[in-house]
Amino acid sequence: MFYRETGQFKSKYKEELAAFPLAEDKVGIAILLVIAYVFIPLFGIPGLSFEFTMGAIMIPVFIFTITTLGLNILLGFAGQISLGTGAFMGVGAYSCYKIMTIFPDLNIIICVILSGLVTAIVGMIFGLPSLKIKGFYLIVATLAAQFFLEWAFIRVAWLYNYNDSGGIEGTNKEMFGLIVSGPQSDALTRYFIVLTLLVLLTWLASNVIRGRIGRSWMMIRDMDIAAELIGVRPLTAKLSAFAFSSFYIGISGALMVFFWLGAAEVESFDVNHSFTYLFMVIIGGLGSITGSYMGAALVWVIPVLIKEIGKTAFGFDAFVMENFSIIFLGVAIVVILIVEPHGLARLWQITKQKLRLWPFPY
Amino acid sequence: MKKLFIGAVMALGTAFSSVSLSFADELLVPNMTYRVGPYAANGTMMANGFTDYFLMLNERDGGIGGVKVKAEECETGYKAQVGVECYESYRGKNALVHTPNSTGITLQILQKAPEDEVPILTMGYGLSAAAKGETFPWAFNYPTSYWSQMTSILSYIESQGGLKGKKIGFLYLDVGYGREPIPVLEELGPKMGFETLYVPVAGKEMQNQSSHWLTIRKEKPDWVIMWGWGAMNPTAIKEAAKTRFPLDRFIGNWWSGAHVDTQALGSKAKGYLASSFTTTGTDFPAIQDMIKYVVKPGGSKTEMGMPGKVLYNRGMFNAVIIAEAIEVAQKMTGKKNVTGADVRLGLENIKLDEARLKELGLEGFTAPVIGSCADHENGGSIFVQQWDGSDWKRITGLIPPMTDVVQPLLTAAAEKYVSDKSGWTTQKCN
Amino acid sequence: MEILYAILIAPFVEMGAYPDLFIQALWDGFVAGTLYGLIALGFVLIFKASGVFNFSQPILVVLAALSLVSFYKLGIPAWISVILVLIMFYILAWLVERLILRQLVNQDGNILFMSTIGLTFIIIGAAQWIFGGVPSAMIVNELGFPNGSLEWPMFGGGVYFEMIDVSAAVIAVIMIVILAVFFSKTKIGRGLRAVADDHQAALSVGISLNQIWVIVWFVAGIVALVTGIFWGARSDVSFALQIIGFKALPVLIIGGFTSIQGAIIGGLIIGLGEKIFEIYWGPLLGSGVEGWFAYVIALVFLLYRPQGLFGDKLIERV
Amino acid sequence: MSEKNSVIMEVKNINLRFGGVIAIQDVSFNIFEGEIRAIIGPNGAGKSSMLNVINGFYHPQEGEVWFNGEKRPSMEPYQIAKTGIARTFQNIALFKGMTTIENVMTGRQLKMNKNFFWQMLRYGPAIDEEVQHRRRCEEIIDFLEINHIRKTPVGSLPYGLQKRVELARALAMDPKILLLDEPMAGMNVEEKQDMSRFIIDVNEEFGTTIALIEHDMAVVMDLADRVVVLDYGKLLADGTPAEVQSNQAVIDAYLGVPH
Repeated sequence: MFYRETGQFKSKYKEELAAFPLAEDKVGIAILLVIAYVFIPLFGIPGLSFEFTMGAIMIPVFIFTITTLGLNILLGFAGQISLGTGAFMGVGAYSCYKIMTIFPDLNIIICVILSGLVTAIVGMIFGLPSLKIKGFYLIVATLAAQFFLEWAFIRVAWLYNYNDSGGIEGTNKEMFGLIVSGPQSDALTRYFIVLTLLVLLTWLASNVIRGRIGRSWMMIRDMDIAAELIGVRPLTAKLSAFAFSSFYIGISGALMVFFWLGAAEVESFDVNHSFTYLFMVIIGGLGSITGSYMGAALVWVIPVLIKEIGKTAFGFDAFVMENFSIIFLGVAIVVILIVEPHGLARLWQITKQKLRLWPFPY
Repeated sequence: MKKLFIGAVMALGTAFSSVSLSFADELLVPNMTYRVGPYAANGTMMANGFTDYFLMLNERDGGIGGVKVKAEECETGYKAQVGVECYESYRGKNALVHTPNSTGITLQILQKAPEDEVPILTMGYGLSAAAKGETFPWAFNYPTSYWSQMTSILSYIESQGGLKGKKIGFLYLDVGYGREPIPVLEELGPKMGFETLYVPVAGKEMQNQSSHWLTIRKEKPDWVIMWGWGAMNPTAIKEAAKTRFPLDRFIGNWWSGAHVDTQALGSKAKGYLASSFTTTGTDFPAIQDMIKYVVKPGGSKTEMGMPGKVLYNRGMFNAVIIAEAIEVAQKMTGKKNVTGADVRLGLENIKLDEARLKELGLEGFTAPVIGSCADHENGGSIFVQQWDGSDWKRITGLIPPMTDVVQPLLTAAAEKYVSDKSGWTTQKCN
Repeated sequence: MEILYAILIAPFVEMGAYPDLFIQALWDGFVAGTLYGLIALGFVLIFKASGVFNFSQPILVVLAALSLVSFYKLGIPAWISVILVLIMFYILAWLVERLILRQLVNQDGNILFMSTIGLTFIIIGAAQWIFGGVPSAMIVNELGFPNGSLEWPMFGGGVYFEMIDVSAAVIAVIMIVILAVFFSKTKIGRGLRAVADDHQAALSVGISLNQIWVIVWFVAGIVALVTGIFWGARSDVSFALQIIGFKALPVLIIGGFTSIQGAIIGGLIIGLGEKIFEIYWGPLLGSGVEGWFAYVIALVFLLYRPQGLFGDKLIERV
Repeated sequence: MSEKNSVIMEVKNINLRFGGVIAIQDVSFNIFEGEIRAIIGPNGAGKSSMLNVINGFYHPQEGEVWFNGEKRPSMEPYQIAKTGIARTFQNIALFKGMTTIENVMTGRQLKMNKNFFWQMLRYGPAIDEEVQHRRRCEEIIDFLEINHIRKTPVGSLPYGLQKRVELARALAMDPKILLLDEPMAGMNVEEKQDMSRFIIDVNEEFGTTIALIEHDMAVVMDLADRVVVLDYGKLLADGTPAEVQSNQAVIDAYLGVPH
């Protein structure tokens, strides 16, 4: 009743090509932005402490949404499976650290973006095998990237400036007289920065996937031979997907260390994290931007809440809750794949379709 | 539909509000444990000893200074990132002191401690340089640091036929923890005239060490020192036996010499050495009390055989230091409900001397721990224990660290650590 | 120049100088390779018969070893424990087929693959919950495997053969022979092979697709149990074993996803290659190269033989 | 359908083998500009392989392909697509995850070139380009009467419509030669009539040269200007439908092959 296309005619193709052709969608996005920019900073999430909301929920969810967007570009839009996401986040984090120590006065946001570019290049290099191999073989190739990079993060001491600890850590960084990163930075400041980057990156991603380049990825994904015969150059299409995806993943890695954790060592980038990000994409929905948000939020928040509620409200052991949340993730994956392989995003779409008809089912 | 939605929101709201319920009159001591993951065997024992001690205090004495202690576990799986999440989840909850139980986690939260004003006690792990109290007001290394320990171990080897001209193999878990003592080896190698063979074991290869031991066989070191943890330890001992490396020339650090590492191997591990700073066995009144008040009645996850085991006792000792610091803090401030900042003072003024240890029911359990503002390490002595095929037996007296070697290294490392950190909080001690 | 010497000559000089060590390295590589091959075999069985890339095979190894030891600890005799584990795996195979595979029939291979990652998590969580995280020793003696080791003195040193490793190699060979015979000579085996190519053909042999899935998962479970016993004997039985399972992936690349012999030969190539490389060349790179070297071998293979040593060649058509 | 005798494409002495199997043996023929050329033959005669050679998916061991009066060097398929060869597939090869309009837009890929930067902003040249090509695609969609399914994911369309979307996608490439691999396979009579009508319309209105493979002889005889007959990879006959129909070799080859 309230959500429908009828009556909203487009007189120009340009209007139809806009990000949100439906007025209701525009309103919805505006409301979400207001919530994110105004309500959460002002009121937090009811019932949760502000520090917890920021540090354990909002900031990591936003960062992982960027990761998920990146992986979704590769897996959901270009159809190339990667289990190297964790390590590529590491590339972002370590290169950001190196850039920060080599140019201490450089603005940290620029550092983050540069580290995304470095990751894009590394991603392209490790994407090269995809030209020759596909499917399960590519999984193994990306695992090779994962394990090689993990090794490099340990063995190449230059990457962590020969620290005794072998890890990287952020220091206080200022921007416009405000400490934006490092131990003394305010959670709210970091929240706004991460949120703004997320909004920006979402907008860019949605632009690219609706245009020529995004279509070439989807062509490769849906039927690579036909794509090639129509004129898509596999080299360009696959490598640009690897690069663009790695750009996002690299940025999220840098953000994770310098706007959330504060420090990291190699295990923050290990293969288990790669699985977690894969889960975010699958549960959220392959090839869906909305899904990336849903997947990251769900996969991150549910275990945190399971642990927190289990501990404080029911007095369960941390041990039991940990195992319970591992099982929950596994079950969630299997159930989603069975019920709707396109994830929560498709379920949401179906709900929207129904909303168009609501309250009259015909 | 709408009703359902409102219902759901309300249910969630109730759940949330229960999360944030805070309890008055309680001393919150979080403990980052790992009962899952590849290091679970060790983590479980540590966690049990730690938790049981506080449960015992609650049962026997009604807590500390009349306030019950809430020793709350946060499961990390020995993952640094999860550890940070645990840390974040305690913000604003008036946690008194953090126990990361992992060097990796310590390194990541070290910078945050001054901002949150909650001290970190890394008992026998963590960043060695944290021993410098002036540079690291919020971090404590009691009773001694990795670097001190390494010098003690080298002293022991020196006493067993000398180091000059020898080749020392250093087999270590390739994470922050395992790499910690490398600077000491690099410093002392030329000075004492030994050569070091570094054999890193990646976390993934922990249970697949045959090539590491072939390398050791190829290079023929006279001694092998191990900085191992979790499943790495038993695998290493087994491989050592397999390659016919003499086990009485194979010495683990204090995290590589526990019952869980050797028990399954039994007589195969006979002769293997390890350092320690806590005594095994249950012949201490404090441990007897824990068995009586907590373990026997089934008040915790501890099984009857666990108390007295190396890591159980060590986990308990970690709790003893914290309990003592809280008590000191209560006395110094006159408050019952102390804060993290108070406990930091308590830690600096801790005085676990022979007399106090006896009072606590731990006579002869360990070397005394005397805190101070400048020295957050205490430079404690260790002893060496040996596996006799069925139990760990202490075979040496206390071996002090080479303070003259370690102190300058610590100072330099502390300076290096803060050199690139603007706005780092330090303190002046007099 | 020095670097070239260190890469090209020094390692071989060392091999010649200490031949006992070299032979020991070969033997260790051989045993490790056999076990990698066994894990890969579990993958191959399931892939061959159902086209599912079963990511949960490594955790099945852990589950098999853990439950065997746990049954024994409950006071059940060793061999009865083995039978109980087998029964448990049959039930598990049936559940997997009922609750997961049957629901996903006709889905894309990637989706089935991801569902097995989900299964992996379910098993990890459940097994940790039930068995706890404490590693235990494998009940080698109780199962009647020989103890101790053989010593073969030579060149002033010696080569040591652990009896349990010898048993592992022997059992692995027996398993491969049995499986090869099973696939080529028995009705069920032929049905299994047929089902990969053509579901109708499998039906004509008189077995339903669902039964076949249960059977291969069960057989893969048996392979997992054997792997678990021997790898558990080499180190301890704990969740860290799962990580070793990842080594099976490069083995698959080399041997091909569908070949039983390929799994074993690929395993040996990886096992021998990584041990020799780690011992003689690893120190040049700061050691610890074992973790990724297997993948490098695999990638080199991919560039020259994308279908593996024994895999079926693919002709693309439109 | 008048005779236009300028040769646009010629294949000379093509030999194609897969391992030991011979797929095409010494086949030569040409295609005139603006004609409808049919390739027929029994199953396994090498028809689809021939199309694959023409658009560069298979590289023949011997033989030459001449296009626009020039000998074509060895090229990758995407480069050949650029020279103006489009095709449809025997087993529909649409992009299943995309809608009809998106599928048709993929045909315009080659003609779009605005760089990553503009694509990211989706502003200025990038959006202008998008609008301009979108317009052309909408025209083709109108032309093929698939307006009603513009926004439907193609995976859920019935078979006949999918074939039509595939034709639309090929047309969107504005090809010089359109290769159709069994455009009417599996259709009922009515759908076949529709498709025939579209093929003729395309040929007449856009002047597109068409080479098609078809099994239904009646359709071929109606549509084609000239016919090539292949059998076991060899050229059996080449000529107008009438010539081919009366060729004894062709009659023999088809005898006993029921349709």
